[in-house]
Amino acid sequence: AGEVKIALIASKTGPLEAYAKQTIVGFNLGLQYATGGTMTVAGKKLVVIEKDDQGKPDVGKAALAAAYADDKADIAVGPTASPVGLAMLPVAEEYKKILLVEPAVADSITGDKWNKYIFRTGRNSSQDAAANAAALDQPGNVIAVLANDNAFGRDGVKAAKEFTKKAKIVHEEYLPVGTTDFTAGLQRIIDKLKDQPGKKYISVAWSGAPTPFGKIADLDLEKRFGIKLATGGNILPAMVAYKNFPGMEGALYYYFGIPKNPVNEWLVANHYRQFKAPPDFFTAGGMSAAIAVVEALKKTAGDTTTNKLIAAMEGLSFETPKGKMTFRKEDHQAMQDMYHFRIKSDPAFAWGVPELVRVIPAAELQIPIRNTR
Amino acid sequence: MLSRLLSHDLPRSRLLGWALVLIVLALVAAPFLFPGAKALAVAAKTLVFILLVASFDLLLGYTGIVSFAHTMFFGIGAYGVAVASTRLGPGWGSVLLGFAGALGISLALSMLIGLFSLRVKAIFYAMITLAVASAFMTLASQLSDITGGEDGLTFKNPLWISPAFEPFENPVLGLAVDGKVFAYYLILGVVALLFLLLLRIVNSPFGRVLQAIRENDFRAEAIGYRTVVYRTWSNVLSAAFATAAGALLALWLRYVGPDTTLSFEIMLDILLIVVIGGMGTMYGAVVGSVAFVLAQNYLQDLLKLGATALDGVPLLSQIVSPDRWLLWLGVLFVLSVYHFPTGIVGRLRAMALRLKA
Amino acid sequence: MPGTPRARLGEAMLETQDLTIRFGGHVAVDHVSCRFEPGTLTAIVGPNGAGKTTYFNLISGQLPASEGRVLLGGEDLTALPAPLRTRRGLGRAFQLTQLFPNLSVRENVRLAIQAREAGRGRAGGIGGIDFFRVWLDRQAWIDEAQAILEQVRLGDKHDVHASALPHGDQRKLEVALLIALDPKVFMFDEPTAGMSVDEVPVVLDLIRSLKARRDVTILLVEHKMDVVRELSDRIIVLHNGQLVADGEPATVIASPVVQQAYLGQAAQEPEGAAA
Amino acid sequence: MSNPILELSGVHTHIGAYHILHGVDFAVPAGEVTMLLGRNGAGKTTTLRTIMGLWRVSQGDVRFQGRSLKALATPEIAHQGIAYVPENMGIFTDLTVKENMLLAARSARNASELDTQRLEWIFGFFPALRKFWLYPAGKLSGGQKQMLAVARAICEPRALILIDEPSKGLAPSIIQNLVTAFNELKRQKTTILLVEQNFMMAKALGDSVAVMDNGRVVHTGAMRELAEDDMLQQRLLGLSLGAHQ
Amino acid sequence: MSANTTAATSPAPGRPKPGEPPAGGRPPYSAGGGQQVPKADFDWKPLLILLGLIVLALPAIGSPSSWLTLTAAGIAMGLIIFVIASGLTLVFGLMDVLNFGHGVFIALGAFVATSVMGGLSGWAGDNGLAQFASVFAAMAVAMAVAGAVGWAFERVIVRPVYGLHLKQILITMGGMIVGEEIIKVIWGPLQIALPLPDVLRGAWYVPLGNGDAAIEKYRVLAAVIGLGVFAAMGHVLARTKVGLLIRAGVQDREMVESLGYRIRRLFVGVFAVGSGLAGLGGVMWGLYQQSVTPQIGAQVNVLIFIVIIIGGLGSTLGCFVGALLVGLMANYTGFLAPKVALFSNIGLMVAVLLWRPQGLYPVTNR
Ligand SMILES: Nc1ncnc2c1ncn2[C@@H]1O[C@H](COP(=O)(O)OP(=O)(O)OP(=O)(O)O)[C@@H](O)[C@H]1O
Ligand SMILES: Nc1ncnc2c1ncn2[C@@H]1O[C@H](COP(=O)(O)OP(=O)(O)OP(=O)(O)O)[C@@H](O)[C@H]1O
Ligand SMILES: [Mg+2]
Ligand SMILES: [Mg+2]
Repeated sequence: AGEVKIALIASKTGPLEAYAKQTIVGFNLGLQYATGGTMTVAGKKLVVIEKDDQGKPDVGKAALAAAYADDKADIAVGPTASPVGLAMLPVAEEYKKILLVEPAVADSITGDKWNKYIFRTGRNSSQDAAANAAALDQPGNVIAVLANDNAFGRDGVKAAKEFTKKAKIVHEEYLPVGTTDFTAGLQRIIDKLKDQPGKKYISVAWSGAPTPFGKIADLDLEKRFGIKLATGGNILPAMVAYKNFPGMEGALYYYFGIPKNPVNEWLVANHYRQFKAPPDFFTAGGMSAAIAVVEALKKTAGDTTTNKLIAAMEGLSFETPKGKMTFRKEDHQAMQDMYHFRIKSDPAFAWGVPELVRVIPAAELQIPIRNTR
Repeated sequence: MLSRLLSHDLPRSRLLGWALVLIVLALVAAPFLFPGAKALAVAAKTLVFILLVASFDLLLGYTGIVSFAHTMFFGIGAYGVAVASTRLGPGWGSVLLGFAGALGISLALSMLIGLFSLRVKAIFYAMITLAVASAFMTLASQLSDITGGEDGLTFKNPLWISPAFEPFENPVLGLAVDGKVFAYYLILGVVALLFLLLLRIVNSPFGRVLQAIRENDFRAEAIGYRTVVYRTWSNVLSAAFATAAGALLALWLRYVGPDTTLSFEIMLDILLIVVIGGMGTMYGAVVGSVAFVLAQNYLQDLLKLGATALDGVPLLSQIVSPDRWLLWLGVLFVLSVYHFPTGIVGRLRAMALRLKA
Repeated sequence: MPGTPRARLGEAMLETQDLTIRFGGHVAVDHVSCRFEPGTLTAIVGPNGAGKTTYFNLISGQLPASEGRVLLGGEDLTALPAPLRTRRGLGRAFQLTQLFPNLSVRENVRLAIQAREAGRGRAGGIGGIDFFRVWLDRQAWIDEAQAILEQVRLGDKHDVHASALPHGDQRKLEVALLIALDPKVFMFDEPTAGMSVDEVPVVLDLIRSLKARRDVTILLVEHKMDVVRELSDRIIVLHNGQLVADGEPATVIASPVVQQAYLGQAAQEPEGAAA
Repeated sequence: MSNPILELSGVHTHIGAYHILHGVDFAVPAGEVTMLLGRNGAGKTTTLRTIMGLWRVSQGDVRFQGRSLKALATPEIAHQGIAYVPENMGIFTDLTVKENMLLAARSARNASELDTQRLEWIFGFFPALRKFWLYPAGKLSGGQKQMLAVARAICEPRALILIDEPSKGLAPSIIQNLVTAFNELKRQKTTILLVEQNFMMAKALGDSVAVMDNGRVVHTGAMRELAEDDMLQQRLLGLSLGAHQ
Repeated sequence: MSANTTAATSPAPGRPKPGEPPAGGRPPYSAGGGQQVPKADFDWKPLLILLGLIVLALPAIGSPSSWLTLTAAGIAMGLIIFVIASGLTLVFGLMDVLNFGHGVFIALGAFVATSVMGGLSGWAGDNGLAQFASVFAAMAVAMAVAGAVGWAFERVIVRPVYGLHLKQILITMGGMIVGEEIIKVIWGPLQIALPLPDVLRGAWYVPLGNGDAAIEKYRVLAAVIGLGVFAAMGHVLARTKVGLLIRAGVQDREMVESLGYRIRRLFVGVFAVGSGLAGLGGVMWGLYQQSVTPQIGAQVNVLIFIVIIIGGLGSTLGCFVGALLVGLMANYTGFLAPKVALFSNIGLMVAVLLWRPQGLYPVTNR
């Protein structure tokens, strides 16, 4: 008997509040699903301690330490933002407890900053980039990438270049986060792309508001120069802008209508019932993390000793709303499917609806292992 | 003796005196009195803020210069230690070298800003520093090879202030003493020393001239003080102390990032603490930092209690939700500016005067 | 005049050469050349807006001259900023009171003393900037400040904030700051304006005692002709920024330009009216 | 004293915690010049400010043309037809001389509606104002500012003008003009309450006088009476003025 | 009088003519008294610099069509920035209040617009005119709401701190935090889309050189509104007494009241207008980005502060020129050297302040 304490740390306040809310909802739904509503594993009660990192690395760090030391959490899950995640990594090592990262995406979390207590259910930047590259990687395609001018953007482009084998990337445009006027950047891209032969794409890997999509739509690039837009998925409110780009292609992590499996069906049904809205990007992530935790505990029969848990989790496969995920032994990154989509404008939805073109199976996305053990 | 130590700048209010004694005792005994990672973190943050705010008060309260670039120097100090520790590996050498480098940069930069822009009108100076600080933040995230960009830098401390250092087999006075406790006391010592030094500076002939400049810079010039020189000195000194505070914060967190040291939010916190505590009194920095850091860290917990009590009440429960803690911090913010026009210290001193009369 | 036997006195000799300032098209001080001898009190009179205050501002460095030079004891001060001119010995009391409002009356004076001592290299620290001593330890300065306050009869108000003083007392404190600076050249700009009749003599006595020292140069702007007549050794008249008359008080006052432009044609001698 | 336009009866004023006026009583007869004299700190300025509603009456009453001003806000008091020249002149330094005058002329909506006749009349006394008409008022000399302050109060006809030490910093010839101006105003049936340190001017202008000390009125009477009585001057003002100025 | 008398400017109607004998019949006491010192000429230099920047950009960019695209975009962006900053300049220039909470009114305006346009989208349907009307309705409602909230803001938050810059900064910042949180309570913390109605989508294409320049429709509308706001503010401030009164009231409130004006009412009115302008700016900014987050206020804060510093803190014309400079500079440098674009605002500010330490059009005495 006894309890298993799980600390769930997210940016409940601050600019990422919306994301954090989804993670938390997803995580709680996930626990319910995985325990069949009992909230117990191997006779142990699961207790979730929610903590707010306010989107600040120092706060997150202190919160994690407090979770391990003061609240005696056995496992911690979170956080929302990559900088916070990176700051947290050494704390897990210090307290010799597991930190399951979800949904912070930075590659280095499971890369050079990794330590053996770190697992991640969320996809990393490379997976995103690789999937997007896979969606566009056809012979004859000419691509200009538009990305944030920061580590996130540059890493993503680097990964995209690695995974682009057949298409040609002719231009990289980096714009600062918080750019409000995309005219100049787009003008540079247009000048580069317009006289190229072949199918022309602007591949956008952009995080943060404002986004360049409205501007791209207003410029009629497709009609004028035959330039198409490609980008990854996002949360639903952000995909409203996609409505202007019927036919746009890209790859995404999760959209509630795409994966066909019982877990997702359960999630969509329950989420609708509770919130009168479909689950979103980070809801699925939160649920996956919860399922991973429960599966690991099942495997150790409720034993929360860190080394046992690590042993149990390495190589662990578990069913999530987006199908089977597997923690890769080497860097503890969950390998997972991604989805190549095409946007359809459907008046029934406020956002552009991504329709599945093909599942990009986890096996296809051979992300290099970047950590050193 | 005590009076000399405090440069004859006594609290001048019995209540304030007791509050200060209490705060000092609590901070000295914090690791033993309030066990737990969070409590210690709060205490350490309070200490760093005391130094940071006191250094800012030298500028704002004593010299009357409104600057929004103070976090810049705070950040430089923190990054100095962090960059050196990541590049050269952990160790005292790196820490000292990093701090020395940061100090150099801070001094040069503050001198430059001072000489360039202290000639403009006060409001312009404030606005310019606002823009400079935001540009510096952009720069820090752009130079990601050195600074780690938005992700920041995580690094290791010299051995005996790193958490892995556990010199005693058994708990001392019920506390498992590790490197973090040593780090805490290191910070406490340095902050105490530098605070007394600041107190000395504001009570020196130099410090009195700063006040004169604050009151009427035109007149100060006319009796023979070169205000640009004094203001620049004030700028440089306060930058130096802020750099030290930054270095201490870095040592405590073993992490730096733009949000932790450079953000405008921290600048606002500093401003608010100065005003709540009482401008132009070093003790205001102490009282204000304690009040503010406590509120910042425990308000959310407090609201949790309120929210459970009000669970179910439609709009109200939304408003007292712990996720809306910023709302309440904002309200406190406004109310304290309202109700403590001269700060807590000013209030207490006025009360003491009235009692005497 | 360096090198003359009257070195100490010569040091206090103030001279302006072609001093001029223009504000846009308006010439407020127009090529004023004048010498002021130590031990004398020169009154500067002229209509409102004649440029008297501006002339002071040019001498003490509050405004930069468009043309011309300011010399003190033969040294050219034109390029120096105001604080350095003050350190060289040009002291100034303002027409519109300039005090440190939220500091105590005594602290106001003490700061002037500190400035003076720093200027003479006697304040310690780096170039007069002293971070490490506690100011309260400088008891001599505090005592001196108190003594000066007694002179202007503000001794019992030493603790009050300057801003809480009534207008007349503020004017006296303004004068006290100048006394504390102990400059070679004293410049008073309407020191008695707005002071009630019973307070005026206090300030006038002070100026008289300065004059009696014989080693300082005193410049006085004043509209009260009885005061001017009584105190001054010499009067210069500014009009539209130009120096239009210079000489013995009696002669200058009697000159038509003063009678017409300054006192007004219809002006009768005030005493005449009172008698 | 047939017809007082302004009456103060037992006025007490507090500034913060300080009790400044301790029951001020006097009346200002219509169409005359009343002098308010007293040493520094006697409470003259405070009295004027209390009439204007800038300090609140804490006890007693102020009546203007029979109406109590006690409950009125400053703008309303001004609308009763009272103009005020404060001790510190109250010049709007950011604005030009013209704009200062325009604000004082409540009925003029813009510069073209200013009363040219009256302006010329004012320029006659204060020629500097014409010269610096488009100059920022903050850059005027001390005396010029004082002229502007007075000019603002007389740029439109008002029933009562409260003036606080207008002569300070003015050259003798301008003081002469000021006296003439006030005399002309008096002829136009404007009542004037004048605080003044310049006894010469007080004598030349005043019809009646009230002397204050320590927040009270200690003497009222005709100006001529005071001007001729050295002993009384000595007692009330601390100095015999006739001999001095 | 010496020979250097200055020529009087031609007298404006109603102004007494120099040299005319005074009506009172008294001779002027000084011969020079009749000569007026002329008013300073209008300062064209900042406008010339603006023009120079536009002209110089052409050879630097090379392609005329790109140049026109960027210039048009830059001008429109500048004018949008002008609208969002204009309320701040107004409030600072007239009332000397540094409103760090200005951003919250911008966010408020944008959120109100999402509700209004969301509500009207069914009604407007495909009808272009109706869509147009819905945009204007959103602007009107946003202005009204922001203005009303501004009214309350002035009463509760700003009134006690007139004249105290530091406290203004703090208290308005506090107000901003509270406002942002309340927005989150009402509209939720999520980003909300604010799509442009179809009529305003897309661009016009102007063939030029070897390409065609794209001029977005929405930006044209925004530019027109920006110019309208500028003209209206210029008119009210220059031609009516309101501007004078408030400037005077900031300096010496007691004196303005003594002259018989109810200054408090005016103050709160100006603040409400300033907030209303921020609300309008918020709608325009939101439509420009096509999405709004509760943080947009905080995000634009530094930008608008830079603009008003460049302009000269409180000068409407300065704010206008400053906003245009910022908009154009951002577009030109973004095209020519994107790295530099990051620092273009601050670079511009430093350059301007080195040239004119008080900004392009200094407001006297500040
Ligand atoms: N704001 C204030 N706070 C406190 N005391 C004040 C204030 N204003 C004036 N007093 C006090 O009130 C008393 C009367 O001042 P008031 O200014 O009315 O005198 P006055 O007769 O006009 O003197 P003066 O001739 O110097 O102008 C003085 O003792 C003064 O110190
Ligand atoms: N900073 C300035 N900018 C523009 N004009 C100025 C400035 N300072 C003074 N003036 C002008 O210069 C002239 C001389 O002013 P100044 O103050 O020297 O006169 P003053 O002789 O002291 O007169 P008063 O007796 O009235 O004090 C005035 O016309 C004034 O308007
Ligand atoms: Mg003068
Ligand atoms: Mg008075």
